Amino acid sequence: MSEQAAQPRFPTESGCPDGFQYMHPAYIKNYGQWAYHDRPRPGVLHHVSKTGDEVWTVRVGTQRQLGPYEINLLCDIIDKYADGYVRFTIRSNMEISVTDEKKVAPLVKAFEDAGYPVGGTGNSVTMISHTQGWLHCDIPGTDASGVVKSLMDELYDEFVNEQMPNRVHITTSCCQINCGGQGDIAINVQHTKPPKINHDLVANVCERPSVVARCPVAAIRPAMVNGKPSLEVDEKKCICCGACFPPCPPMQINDPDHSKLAIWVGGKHSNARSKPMFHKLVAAGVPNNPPRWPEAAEIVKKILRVYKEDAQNWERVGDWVERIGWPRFFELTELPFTKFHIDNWTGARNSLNASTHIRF
Amino acid sequence: MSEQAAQPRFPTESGCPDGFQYMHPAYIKNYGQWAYHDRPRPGVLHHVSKTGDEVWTVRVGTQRQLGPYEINLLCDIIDKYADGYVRFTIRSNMEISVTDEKKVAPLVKAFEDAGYPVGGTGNSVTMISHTQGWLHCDIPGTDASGVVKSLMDELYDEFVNEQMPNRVHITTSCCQINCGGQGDIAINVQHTKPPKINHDLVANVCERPSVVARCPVAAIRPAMVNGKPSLEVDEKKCICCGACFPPCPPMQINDPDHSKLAIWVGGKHSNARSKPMFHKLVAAGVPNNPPRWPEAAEIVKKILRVYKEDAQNWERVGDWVERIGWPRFFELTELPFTKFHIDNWTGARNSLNASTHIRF
Amino acid sequence: MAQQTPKNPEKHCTYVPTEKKSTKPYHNTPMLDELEKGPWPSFVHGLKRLAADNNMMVDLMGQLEHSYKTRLGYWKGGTVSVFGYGGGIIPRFTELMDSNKKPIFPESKEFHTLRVQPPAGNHYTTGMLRQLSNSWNKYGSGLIAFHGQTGNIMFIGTTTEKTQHFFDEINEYGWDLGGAGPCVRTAMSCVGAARCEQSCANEQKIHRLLVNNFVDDMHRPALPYKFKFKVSGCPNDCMNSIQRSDFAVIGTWRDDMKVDQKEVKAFVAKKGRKYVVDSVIGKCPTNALSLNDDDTLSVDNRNCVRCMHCLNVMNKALSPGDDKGVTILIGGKRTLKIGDTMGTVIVPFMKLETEEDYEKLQEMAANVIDFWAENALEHERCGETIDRIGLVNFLEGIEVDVDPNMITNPRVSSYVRTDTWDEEAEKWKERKAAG
Amino acid sequence: MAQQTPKNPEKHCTYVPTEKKSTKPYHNTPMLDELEKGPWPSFVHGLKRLAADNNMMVDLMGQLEHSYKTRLGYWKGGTVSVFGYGGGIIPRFTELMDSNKKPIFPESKEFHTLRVQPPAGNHYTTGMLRQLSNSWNKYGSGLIAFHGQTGNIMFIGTTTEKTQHFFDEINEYGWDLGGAGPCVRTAMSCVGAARCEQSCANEQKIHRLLVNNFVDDMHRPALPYKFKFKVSGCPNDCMNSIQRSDFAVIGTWRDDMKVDQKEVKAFVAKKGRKYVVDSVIGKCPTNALSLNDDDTLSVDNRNCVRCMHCLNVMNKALSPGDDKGVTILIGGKRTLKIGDTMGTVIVPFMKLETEEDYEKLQEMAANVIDFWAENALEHERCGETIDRIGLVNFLEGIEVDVDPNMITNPRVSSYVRTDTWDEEAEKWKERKAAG
Ligand code: SRM
Ligand code: SRM
Ligand code: SRM
Ligand code: SRM
Ligand code: SF4
Ligand code: SF4
Ligand code: SF4
Ligand code: SF4
Ligand code: SF4
Ligand code: SF4
Ligand code: SF4
Ligand code: SF4
Repeated sequence: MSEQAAQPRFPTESGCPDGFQYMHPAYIKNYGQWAYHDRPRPGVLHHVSKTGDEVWTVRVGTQRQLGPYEINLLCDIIDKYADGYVRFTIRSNMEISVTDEKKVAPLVKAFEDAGYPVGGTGNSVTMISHTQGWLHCDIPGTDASGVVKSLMDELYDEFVNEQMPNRVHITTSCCQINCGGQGDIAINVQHTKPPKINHDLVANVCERPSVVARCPVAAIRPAMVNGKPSLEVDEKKCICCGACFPPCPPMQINDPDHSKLAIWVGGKHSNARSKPMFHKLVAAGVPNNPPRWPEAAEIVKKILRVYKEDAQNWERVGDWVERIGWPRFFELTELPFTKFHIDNWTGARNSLNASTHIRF
Repeated sequence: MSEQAAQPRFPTESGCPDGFQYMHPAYIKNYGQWAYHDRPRPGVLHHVSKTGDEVWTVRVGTQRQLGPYEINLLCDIIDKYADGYVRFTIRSNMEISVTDEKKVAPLVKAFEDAGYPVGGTGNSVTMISHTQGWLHCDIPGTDASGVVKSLMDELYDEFVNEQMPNRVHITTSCCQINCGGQGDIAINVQHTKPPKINHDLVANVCERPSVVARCPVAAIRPAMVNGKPSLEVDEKKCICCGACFPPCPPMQINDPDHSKLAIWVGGKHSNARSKPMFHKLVAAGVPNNPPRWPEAAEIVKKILRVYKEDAQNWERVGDWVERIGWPRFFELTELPFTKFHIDNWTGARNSLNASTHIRF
Repeated sequence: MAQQTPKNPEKHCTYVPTEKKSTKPYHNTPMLDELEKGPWPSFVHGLKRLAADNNMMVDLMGQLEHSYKTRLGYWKGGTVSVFGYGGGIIPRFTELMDSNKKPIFPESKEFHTLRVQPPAGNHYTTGMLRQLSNSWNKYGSGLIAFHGQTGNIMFIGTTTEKTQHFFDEINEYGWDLGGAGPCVRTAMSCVGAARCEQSCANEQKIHRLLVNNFVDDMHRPALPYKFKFKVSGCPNDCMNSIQRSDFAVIGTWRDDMKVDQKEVKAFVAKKGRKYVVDSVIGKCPTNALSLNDDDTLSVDNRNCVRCMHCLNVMNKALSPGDDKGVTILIGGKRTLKIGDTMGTVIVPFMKLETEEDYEKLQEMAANVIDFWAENALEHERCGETIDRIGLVNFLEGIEVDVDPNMITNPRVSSYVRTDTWDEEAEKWKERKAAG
Repeated sequence: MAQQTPKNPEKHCTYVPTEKKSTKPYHNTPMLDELEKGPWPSFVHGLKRLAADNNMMVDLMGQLEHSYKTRLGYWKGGTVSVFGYGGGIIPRFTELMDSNKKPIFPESKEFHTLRVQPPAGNHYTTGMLRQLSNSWNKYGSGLIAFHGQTGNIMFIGTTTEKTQHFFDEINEYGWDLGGAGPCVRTAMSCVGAARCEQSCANEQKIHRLLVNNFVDDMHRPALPYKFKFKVSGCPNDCMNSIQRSDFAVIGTWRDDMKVDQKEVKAFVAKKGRKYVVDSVIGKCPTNALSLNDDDTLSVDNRNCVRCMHCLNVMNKALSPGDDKGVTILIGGKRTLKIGDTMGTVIVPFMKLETEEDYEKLQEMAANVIDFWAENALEHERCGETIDRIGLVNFLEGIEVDVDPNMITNPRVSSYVRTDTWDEEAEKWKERKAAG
């Protein structure tokens, strides 16, 4: 044994596994044959194939981080009420397909009885895409799972119903690097103070030139601090992005009080109607307030309320704001407009109003 | 006398004269009272006031540079057939107003008999806005009056008729600085070789630091050339804009062969429909070919032909291309698309297609 | 196409006198002669008429022909001004010298241009045109450009000495020089209220108020660089002010546009519903229009961005509202150094009714010029300054509050320092509360 | 709102066993306990179930609660890998030490994550899910994330030693590590052809072809920085590929869309003309749609930009055409250093039918990675390289011809050197001639 163990095993570089091994037979049979779909109820998709085959897919919200208990709990349900096949969406929702319509209602009920919400389809607020946070990341300014859990509790009804003008994709990120990406609404960390440098450690821990190179505004200079080679930050230049922290942990960017949350609106990836758009800053200085981040939740809910009331069918949040104009957005949401909303990064000139197009 | 002459006279700093002194009485009476207008024929505007007053305005094309002969010739006509009042438009057209409709036809005829075209209104190709060129400027790569005259000869019919989808505003400029400004179609100089420096003169003629500061790509360095303080240009960096030439004439940018013309399309100042737009490069390397610049004229006419055929009512050239897409523009005009069309200046990222929006 | 032979050649733009007053023989101008052909009035006929009159223009044509042949220009600048002023003249000296450094075209070796400010709106009586022309005949080449692209009357071609005499003469009867060099430049305003139903402003008053408030800054160039005002009575912006001026004043209105439903119906009846839908409704940038089944028009004024299109097309039926004012955009210019810039909305709406209102406008202009003059680099236009220091710093410099109408969208970049978010948010709330 | 009490508490996401297998006493976690409330399934119940099972998770909860209290994270990185590989693991070591530098939460002082590639499309059998879960129970914390934002299955929390054992076990039954560090990363593809009528591509094949061609570049990080592939079957881009991948492959079609007029009429009948006009016709970005009086639909396919909107809304009536293929965009990424970038169209349309077609795709990917690897600065994403050297130089580097579909508009800046215009124009003409 120990001998064997001593023998290192060479990996089989099999790469990305073939999905067909685990795919629902109806998917395989109708691969590339699908004709259309509809949604008999929130959380259920009904796809019809050119072959005449049909599948009903139940979408179930999860907490993304699963342990053996819930994996078995969910698999038991899938084995008992469905066909033993499941896929995950990009938003950590499970999708369980059945070929027999009669199976849908019991399946839905089984999940709901086990406390798992069925929804997230169509014009609902689907599961928030989240990141690692304090649970695992080495640079987080806040948590991820906790923020998502708090928000999804607040948005539960919007997940299990389809009452929004169009689908709403919310993202969160636990640092400014933003692994969560762009979203209709994005809640991201926004630092407000330059890094506090632990000069004793820099020399040993950091490759100084590459840290210097990492700064988007060239605010970092190599320097000798009390005899040791270290780094110093021009605090006038520094925009507190935290980019120097991952390559150099002694550049402490995180601060319990000064690492705030910012809320961004109107990110869009799809090419539907408008081209893809980046999200835009609407609120910053939001307290990073565990365990439930109520201030952030309030703003998100306010924005969703206004969007729900004012947007037209099929307008994503970004489409809607483009139509009514940003001044109206701030008016309706009663969010303050500040100098921080005016972009000053490369190409910012394109974001200035160079016309008399004004809504009065 | 001579004594007096010796006495310098102090200027009266009267500034911009009061227009009301020279204004047509009907303009004064109805100032701010106008209700609407129409165009009984190309080159004639008919404005109606809330007071019930009406004026007919005849728009006449001129060569902009006028001498006593034509000033008197035109004034005689205006005195005889109109009311003795005239104004000039921003495009060097004359506008002569009368309050009696019966006067319009004779007035028009008088101008036409004297060889002055009546037109330039509404959806016509109006007078090209031109600049100084070889006649007077100190930095021109080509002439202005000659280019305009040649083009207007070609576009004469489009001036005296209203057959375009919307008004067409053409501009020309005799160097890359482009005093003519943006246009639906703009014909500008585009240099293709870095300046040849006359090192003997630099020291005496040029304030070297301000020349260095003028270069948009920081390609100019102070240098000693055969013992004299001069300037040198990094020809890899230089984009041949000619900006260093006005402050430092020894930096000869103009070249009979390498100073070419470029044609730009889709500039728009008005806020009608779309916001104001800059014009975009469509053709370069066009020979600077006096006295009639036929190659440039060909391209301009081709673009106008396609615009006339393909655009919808009220679409300016820029609006039209935005609707059909640039790939289609190059297809229809058969102008070559090259790497030079891809912008690489600050903010150019915004001009890249970051979507799957493609017309096949 | 060729110009048909005129009925009355003596009274025709192609006329060139056979009689020659000028003493110097004509130069051969084969290339320029080509430009006598064609239907458009030819500047060459004009030049020839002047050459028949004076030697300066004989030689000018010689140099111009030479430029056509060699495809090069031969003028250089210099310094010429009238007594008491530092600018307003564009001096030109010939560079074409023979082997012994003597001008090849001596009669036009000096060929300066005076930039003279026209009346706001470019209005003239024939009498005044003749008078100006006569003065220029006395002291200059006789050639006048109506007008330069910045709006000046350009009196093209005279000597240093005669420059002063000409200025003295026309200054006596009410004309003043415009700008050249790093100074406030001659302004432009559209015909506007004088003859345009779209006008939402008193262009005459705004134009003269702004520019005549800075005569000193115009006549004695001492600014970082040129500064241009342009005034358009409505968003059609016939003066190209957003892209071609540092300080653009554009008329607009705040209340609902006026709709004469009777005229709407008449228009629909005349043009047909399809035309109205395709050319009006469908071309509104914000879909703020809809054509009702009874051929009347509904306007969503809340989403109308005052683009003017529908008012342009349905000119008789639609008009601007009553609550008129202006939008001010700052920083437009051409390419140099950083690439073209357009003006940015700095004042979304300013009422211009009372004298106090107009004073506010004057103050705004003065603040902008002062801040820019103090903070700009040499040869830096206002738009370049804004681009370099950022709009926010510029606004703080001229003491204007931020407003969402200044931008098309809020920042997409997270690279910003928001330490003082709460204070800034407070300011906004206070302003809202104040209303 | 509160979670209603479950009928069967033993089979409910809120269940926490009373029986405790783990030997170490629980830490107080008042803040985390707050997150047990509310209707959404709580990760805290999950953590507590695991804490009941093993000591590592007892201490993990201790450290996490401490983070909640102090609002700071306490993990640092390091280097851990499995034999033969250089990446795929995110090592974590606790930073919380007591006065004598001993870990305050020793049981979870090592808490590494393995990134394991899921099958394309994230398809599983319950059997396989249970098997993976069992393996992880043996060697790790038991906690698995389905899935990370780049698409990996993340097996969260184990020690350096057990990392190898776990990998060996799952690698035996067909699972391999994904990417971490400067390497080709795990790819993502949408459900697509497997269950979506909009799919214009074989996402399964494209996904695996691309990423499995670079296993070496994935497992032995040696690139300037991360490189991500994402595959979406249509322009709805359910994989966010344009903004979140360096190399986005998106299905589209070249011929006319398919219109089932019978279904169009049915849709109009069901929804009403007004809905169709407002929600479909009026929302087409290029006005390429019109609803005929007989309730059929006309499509101007020449101006349709394949945005998908009308196909999304009138799902049963409208479908993509037959001449399917993909558009490739390169250079999307998040904010670091130059601000967010989106991918740029590099290949407007690529047919993917024959094996040769797929090889071309592979070559394209290889060329891009080679050129980027050779020319990028350290820690520079492909999009940053393009931004730094300019699109044109990038295209020349990967030997792709310029195409007007790569831009939204030609240059507005005159700052360009066009010496070789004629040659470049020739190239275009030749390509056009060649067709
Ligand atoms: C399952 C999933 C793909 C996957 O393999 O994981 C998926 C599946 C479908 N998407 Fe998606 N989308 C999925 C993530 C996305 C994303 C990415 C994301 O969520 O982060 C986007 C881009 C979001 C953005 O633009 O920011 C996305 C943009 C769309 C759109 C375009 C919506 C729009 O109008 O902009 C459609 C079209 C539509 O809504 O009919 C669409 C449509 C669909 C359809 C209806 C396609 C079809 O006919 O089957 C699928 C059912 C969705 C539903 O909820 O009704 N899907 N879809 C993803 C489910 C995520 C979830 O659990 O909520
Ligand atoms: C785990 C994950 C978040 C999650 O919980 O889902 C994640 C976690 C980290 N990301 Fe990320 N990123 C994750 C998806 C993303 C995405 C989304 C995507 O891939 O679609 C992005 C945006 C897209 C992109 O690639 O730009 C993303 C953009 C970043 C960046 C910024 C890159 C940039 O060029 O701007 C960094 C910083 C860096 O790479 O230096 C980063 C760095 C990190 C690091 C390695 C932090 C660090 O530098 O030490 C995080 C490790 C956390 C941990 O302890 O596990 N992560 N990261 C995601 C990867 C899981 C997986 O493999 O499936
Ligand atoms: C006389 C003049 C103003 C002046 O004081 O000099 C003027 C006068 C009028 N303009 Fe203008 N525009 C004049 C230069 C301009 C310019 C500037 C230029 O030509 O360089 C523009 C901006 C051009 C651009 O966008 O690049 C301009 C953009 C417009 C527009 C917007 C057109 C559009 O759809 O984009 C209108 C509206 C319209 O066409 O009904 C307009 C409309 C008008 C109207 C109809 C206003 C009115 O109701 O009286 C005037 C009669 C014009 C006609 O030809 O029918 N005028 N107009 C200028 C005549 C120039 C000429 O001789 O041709
Ligand atoms: C005369 C005129 C062209 C014409 O024939 O109409 C003209 C002629 C010259 N312009 Fe201009 N510009 C003229 C209107 C413009 C305009 C149009 C406008 O004002 O609306 C522009 C674009 C708008 C703007 O201001 O940017 C313009 C942008 C320039 C520039 C580029 C400025 C920039 O920041 O990019 C220069 C170069 C400079 O100033 O250094 C320039 C420089 C010049 C100089 C002084 C060349 C030089 O630097 O030595 C030219 C003198 C020619 C001469 O011998 O008379 N001229 N110039 C126009 C002034 C006549 C007048 O006063 O009415
Ligand atoms: S967003 Fe930041 S903190 Fe959160 S996982 Fe990504 S890198 Fe870590
Ligand atoms: S926080 Fe960002 S801006 Fe500040 S020094 Fe670090 S990298 Fe530079
Ligand atoms: S465009 Fe250039 S050459 Fe022509 S007048 Fe203006 S500055 Fe002189
Ligand atoms: S031509 Fe332009 S780019 Fe070249 S040196 Fe002169 S100013 Fe610089
Ligand atoms: S800018 Fe407006 S007001 Fe002035 S002339 Fe043009 S249309 Fe009339
Ligand atoms: S003015 Fe322009 S924006 Fe306003 S309604 Fe008319 S077309 Fe629409
Ligand atoms: S990207 Fe297109 S093909 Fe893929 S799942 Fe989404 S809608 Fe279907
Ligand atoms: S797919 Fe998009 S662009 Fe094409 S017709 Fe439909 S809505 Fe219009």
